[in-house]
Amino acid sequence: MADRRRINGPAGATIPPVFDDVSTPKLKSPKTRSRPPNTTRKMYLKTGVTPSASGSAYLEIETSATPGVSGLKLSCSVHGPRSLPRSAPFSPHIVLSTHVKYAPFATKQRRGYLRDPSERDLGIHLEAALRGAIIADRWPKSGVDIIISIVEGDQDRETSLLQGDEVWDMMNALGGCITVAAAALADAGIDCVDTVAGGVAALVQDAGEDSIPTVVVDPIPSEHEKILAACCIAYLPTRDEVTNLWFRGDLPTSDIDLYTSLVEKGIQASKNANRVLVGCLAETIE
Amino acid sequence: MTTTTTTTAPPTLAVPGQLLGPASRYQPGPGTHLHNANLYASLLGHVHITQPAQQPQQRQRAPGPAKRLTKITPAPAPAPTPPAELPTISVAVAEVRSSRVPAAGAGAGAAVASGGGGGERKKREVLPEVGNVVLCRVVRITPRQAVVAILVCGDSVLEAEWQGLIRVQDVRATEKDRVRIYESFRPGDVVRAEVISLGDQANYYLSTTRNELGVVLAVSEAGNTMQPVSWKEFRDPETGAMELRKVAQPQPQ
Amino acid sequence: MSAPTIKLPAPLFARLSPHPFLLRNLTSAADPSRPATRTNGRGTQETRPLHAKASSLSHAHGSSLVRLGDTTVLCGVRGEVLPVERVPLFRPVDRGGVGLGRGELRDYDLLVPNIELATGSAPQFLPGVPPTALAQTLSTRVYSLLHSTGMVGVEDLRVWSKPAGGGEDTEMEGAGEGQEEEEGVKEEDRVVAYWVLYIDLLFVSFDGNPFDAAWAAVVAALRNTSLPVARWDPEREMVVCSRTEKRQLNVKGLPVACTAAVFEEKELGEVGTGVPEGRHWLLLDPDRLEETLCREAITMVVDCSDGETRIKSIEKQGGTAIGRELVRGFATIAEKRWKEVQGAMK
Amino acid sequence: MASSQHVLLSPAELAYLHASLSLAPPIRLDGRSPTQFRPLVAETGILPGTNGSARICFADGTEAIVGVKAEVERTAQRPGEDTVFFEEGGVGTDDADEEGETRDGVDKRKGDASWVEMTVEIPGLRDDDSGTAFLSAMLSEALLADGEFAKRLWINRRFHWKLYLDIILISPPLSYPLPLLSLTSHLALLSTRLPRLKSEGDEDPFFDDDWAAAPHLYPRTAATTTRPPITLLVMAVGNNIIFDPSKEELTVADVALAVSVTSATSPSTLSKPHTTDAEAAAAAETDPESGRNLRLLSIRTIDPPSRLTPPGVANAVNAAYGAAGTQKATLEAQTAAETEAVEGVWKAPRGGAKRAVLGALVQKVLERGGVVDEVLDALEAVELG
Amino acid sequence: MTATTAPKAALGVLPRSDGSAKYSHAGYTLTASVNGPIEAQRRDEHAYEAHVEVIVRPAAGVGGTRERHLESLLQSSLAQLILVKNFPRSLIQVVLQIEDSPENDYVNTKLVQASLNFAIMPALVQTAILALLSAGVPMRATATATAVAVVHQDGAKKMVVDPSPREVETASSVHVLAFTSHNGLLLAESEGDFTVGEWDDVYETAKEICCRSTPAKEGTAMVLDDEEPSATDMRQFLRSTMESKVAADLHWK
Repeated sequence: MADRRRINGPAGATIPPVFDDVSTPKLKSPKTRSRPPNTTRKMYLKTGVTPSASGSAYLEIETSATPGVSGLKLSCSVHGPRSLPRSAPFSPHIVLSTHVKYAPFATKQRRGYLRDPSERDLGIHLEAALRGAIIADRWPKSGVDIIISIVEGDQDRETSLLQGDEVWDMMNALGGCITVAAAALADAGIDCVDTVAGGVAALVQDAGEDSIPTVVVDPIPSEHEKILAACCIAYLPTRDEVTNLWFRGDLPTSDIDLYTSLVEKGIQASKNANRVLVGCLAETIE
Repeated sequence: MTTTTTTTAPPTLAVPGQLLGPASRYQPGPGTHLHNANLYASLLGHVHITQPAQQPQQRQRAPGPAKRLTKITPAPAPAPTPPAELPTISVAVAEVRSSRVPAAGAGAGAAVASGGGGGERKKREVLPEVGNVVLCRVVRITPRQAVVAILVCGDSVLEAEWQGLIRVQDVRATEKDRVRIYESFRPGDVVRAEVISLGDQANYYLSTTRNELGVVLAVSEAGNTMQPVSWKEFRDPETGAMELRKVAQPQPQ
Repeated sequence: MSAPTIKLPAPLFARLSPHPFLLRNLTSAADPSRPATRTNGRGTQETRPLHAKASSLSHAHGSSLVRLGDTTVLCGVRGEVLPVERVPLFRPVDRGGVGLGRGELRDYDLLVPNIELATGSAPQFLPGVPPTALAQTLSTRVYSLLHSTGMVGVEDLRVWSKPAGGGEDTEMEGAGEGQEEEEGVKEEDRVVAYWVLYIDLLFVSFDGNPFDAAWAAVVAALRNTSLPVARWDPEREMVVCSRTEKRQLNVKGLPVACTAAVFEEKELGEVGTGVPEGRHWLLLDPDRLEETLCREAITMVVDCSDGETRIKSIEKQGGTAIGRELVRGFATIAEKRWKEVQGAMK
Repeated sequence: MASSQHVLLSPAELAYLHASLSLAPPIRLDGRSPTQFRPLVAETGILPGTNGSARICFADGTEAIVGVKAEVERTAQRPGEDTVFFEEGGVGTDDADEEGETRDGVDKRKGDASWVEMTVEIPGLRDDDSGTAFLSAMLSEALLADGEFAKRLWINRRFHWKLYLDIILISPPLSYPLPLLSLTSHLALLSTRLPRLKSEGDEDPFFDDDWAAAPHLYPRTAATTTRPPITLLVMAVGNNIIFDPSKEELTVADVALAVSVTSATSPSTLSKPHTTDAEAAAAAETDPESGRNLRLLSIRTIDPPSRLTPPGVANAVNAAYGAAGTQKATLEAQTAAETEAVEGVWKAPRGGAKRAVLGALVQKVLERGGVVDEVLDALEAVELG
Repeated sequence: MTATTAPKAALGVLPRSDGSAKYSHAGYTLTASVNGPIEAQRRDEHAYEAHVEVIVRPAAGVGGTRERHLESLLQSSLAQLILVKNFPRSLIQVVLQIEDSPENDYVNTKLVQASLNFAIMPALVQTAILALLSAGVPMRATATATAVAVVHQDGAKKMVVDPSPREVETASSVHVLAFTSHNGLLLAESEGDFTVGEWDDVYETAKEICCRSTPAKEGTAMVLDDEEPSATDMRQFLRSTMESKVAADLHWK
């Protein structure tokens, strides 16, 4: 059923361009990581991009060396504290509502305008991460909306069609969402116990099937042979607390150390992001 | 009124989560929070330290209408807060420099003041609290109450509109039984009122009992801005027609 | 005029009674020598500078970022392939033969613009709700303007069964395919598919005058759009595109939208009589506050790219303050605006 | 979301509950031990029309049924392969997630996440409700975490099984339904059988209509220990780790985790295809340790509803006791909100979970011969109808 | 040629609505129903004026973005004519059902077609006004509208009033203008490619049709009639329809 509130394309479904690989003899660069295993990509963060909002921020993660691989571009706006809708029940706290949406042109596949489950899922992860950070009881019977538009997904134009790495992309996206939302919240002047930032780490297998897996931070799926597991962590540095942990993959439970090291790396990545975040906030108030 | 200490630890600028000092030295003010015996910033902004001398900050305000209390109660017990000698430390976004906010009379000046949308940092949103004096616009009236939209709280303009309620018994202090809402407010009036309770999930409860509270800006049927002539009447300067209102006593500038 | 009973600081005044506030600002310039200034410090005829830059979205075939004061729009153009067998009642066209031109574009819906406001771009546009009437109206206006101006030629969007001869030379094996295919089946050259351009506009920040910004973004994005060279692959029976070769979309003309709102002295101004009593001001490029205070607005789209000024569209609604003379005069204002925007587009 | 539906406990009750749970050892409302699960009734094969089904009923009255249905579906080939089909309209929707694996030659079986369609129904929640989305995301994530599951649905290069997994909570969600739903779908998958394939190669598949001959989706030979994943809900109060918390317990949790584990064949063999049970069995043999080889699939923080609980107010600053109105009191109220926790006055927790606590939680779940093994054993015991 | 056919209208065709009108001209047939002032939904109620809601229903299928656009155009114009201030917090609802529109052999039959269909605008305006009149909704003025297409034929450009879809296709520019009964330009929609001069001529032609003073006042109308026999006098038409309706209503006296 076509959405009659929007201008729909032709009746017959259209096909995203199919490239003939014949003409391009394996231009896909050999999968190698362009950075040392525990350095994150450069990150650019700026507040106040949406003057009409109570608070806002824009995050951009440098596009990787490999051609055609886009970096993450996020724009976040915060509206509130605002009065709750009449229907809403009394709340002694501020009511947090998060909303993450990919722009139609953000990923290889054109995204629809309606949120799909993965986007809803992102929203919930974000909510969990932020609710731990804000001091909700400062704002009785009020609400705040946090809206993130993923202008450009962290995706490889060449390969993402051929790999089931959307999940890993989601993790990277979530990491960015958390950081940018924290900046926007601070910009909006909503009390937080700390600046929360997101970090991603992954267990990757670079040299074939039976090679020894290694742990890297801020992974780009296209730069690794195979990602065995990854985790995204929202971390409060000054309190040394984790507000959201999302692990996914396939790990033997026999050696828990693998898992712990993964989490540690995740936290390390989050700390890196946090440095950028604090720096950005500092210059906002200058 | 605010002075940033040059003496010790606390930084002049603070980022949420930043350590401000031990709870033993300061009282936590707005924009700060307490975490195991230390004070941390909870907002992004400049650090202010208020000496206890001027503790009643800008909300200068006489004790509330004691007669509202339904039962005789003991004087509030001393709160388990550090003794009042301690200075209050607070974090707030740098405010719009008052020099750029002339009275609206100076039109061109005013233009500059509010110019450029997100040009200067807007003040942080505040919530109406019990005891605040707010400015609101009347949205609809019923025989029982007037529904208003709270637009200004204290001296800070609110981003959001908060719905308020002036019940018929809170319009004026005397002859409450004689009060008629439609003789006190009309939709569109701008009213100065005081918050008397957080109210229900939707509304703050407001009162205009005190003299300086009531309608401050009213537009006549003819659509002209009217001037107050008595405690209960406005006059249209052009048509000369009188209209009934609960008029706020013009305040000495 | 009667002063309010209380002296208010400007921001409070603005919040409490915006209309008198704006009025005061416009009238306060007592001496006629100084022009009236608005609440945003601009003159009535003064527009906000427009910044357009071809932004680099790697998943879109063309994109642009347009800033008009505090209004920011992001536009992404993406092409997808529509095989003709999926077109209901498709009417074949032969190369060189006169196609249906505009009709083709319109009937097959090859241009799909959509405007998304619900991105938290302003407090009143929160996500999770269907597009507002405003968003739908804007989309429609962009759509019909795209068609009426004929900026995009359908020939750019056709994909032929044989690699186009002469016009643009396709890649080696593309041509190769063509040859042996000719020896094989003797089939005449036909349109096998169309490119459909999805033009998605995302408002990052909203501070009034959405149409001018949106339209500028569309134009800028289209001008920086280049589609991959597509060819028909007979044995796979599908359209395949070259990874390497792209072809720039050639965009005709440079239509520029210019919007103004009419601010009337009387808030409840009587309308209907040819001339509204009380003064009124034409506020060029209105911002969010002004838009809420004005009922009447005019948008004129002009294109001066080939010497003389051609008007592409006029949309005037919601009042009678703008009469014939004002429309005439507005044309010259639009011209001026066109030059500014043209400069920004370079 | 589901975890944060409003809880009707007074601040005093919350404070009491939190206190008793943070004792060592913790005292739970229903007198369970920290690691003890609520008793449950389980049965399988309750829906004759399905390939597999199960029903579980918790003691507290929450009850769920799961039905698994499989259909043969034509595989939508991808460009770059020699022939190209496109599902009509499929473009842009499911195509978002593509081939599960890209291993050349070694394994010709390819799984696709879109081959499994999971729907979760919670009474009182709209199906596009964030809570439901979260639950189904969590369950399907556990199922597909290793690229392996989807491969079981591979028939040949042109066809695959499309598996519809319908998870329905038939009672109102009295407690956070995640564990229940997970266990139920585990059983349902265990009992799921697919008709035996009779055709060869890439021809259009036809199947043996003898149901008895139909092999299980998860081979049941004693040798293989591969099992569907289970997701456990575990929370921490202070330093106490509590399994399978009831709704009330959850509302005072400092942190709550949903941990998905499965018992699989060892990693080395995982990558390689084992089409027949025998191979799989062999694989299991190669497993160094005896018993199960547990694998961690996913962990998610559940936003604990405790953050949404109303705070208690100490008398000193209670407006009802005459503190209202006066400037002094409001100031105190403000600062008092910033006092350290007063005994017996509930305060919604701020911040996140200590790193150590998180670590301990996971450790506790994964420990060999721990809760997970118990649960799996219990589920083994359920005879498949 | 459709343009020459005189407009036909009937009032009060729908017994259940406060006011209604059926109007057919230039191949278009529309029915409008007006209800109001009635109670407004909480969300779209204005504190100080009536909310005018316009709904346009296409001949087949459900309305799309194009209908929204038409609605917003009509809404902003009608809100100017109706004395909205007289009915605060109420709703005036205008529903326009398109029953028949001239076939266009070119456009393939797709229901949700977003392109703005100009030719139908005048019919919409006329029908809405008639329905409002029959509903007795107080208005400042009535309005009349017409569509004009500028067609270039063998060098010479000529203006076509009430163009057929075919002509719209081929026209170099299409214009819709609406005038109030006080000769104010209420609505102006133009599309295509034209100059200020051309627009001026269009303005003249349109005004001629919409605002010709009724013969009752001056005799000039007759002369003009000769010049342009094809064009109908919209305002005159409006008046006569109303008169006949009133006469019919009072017939029993």
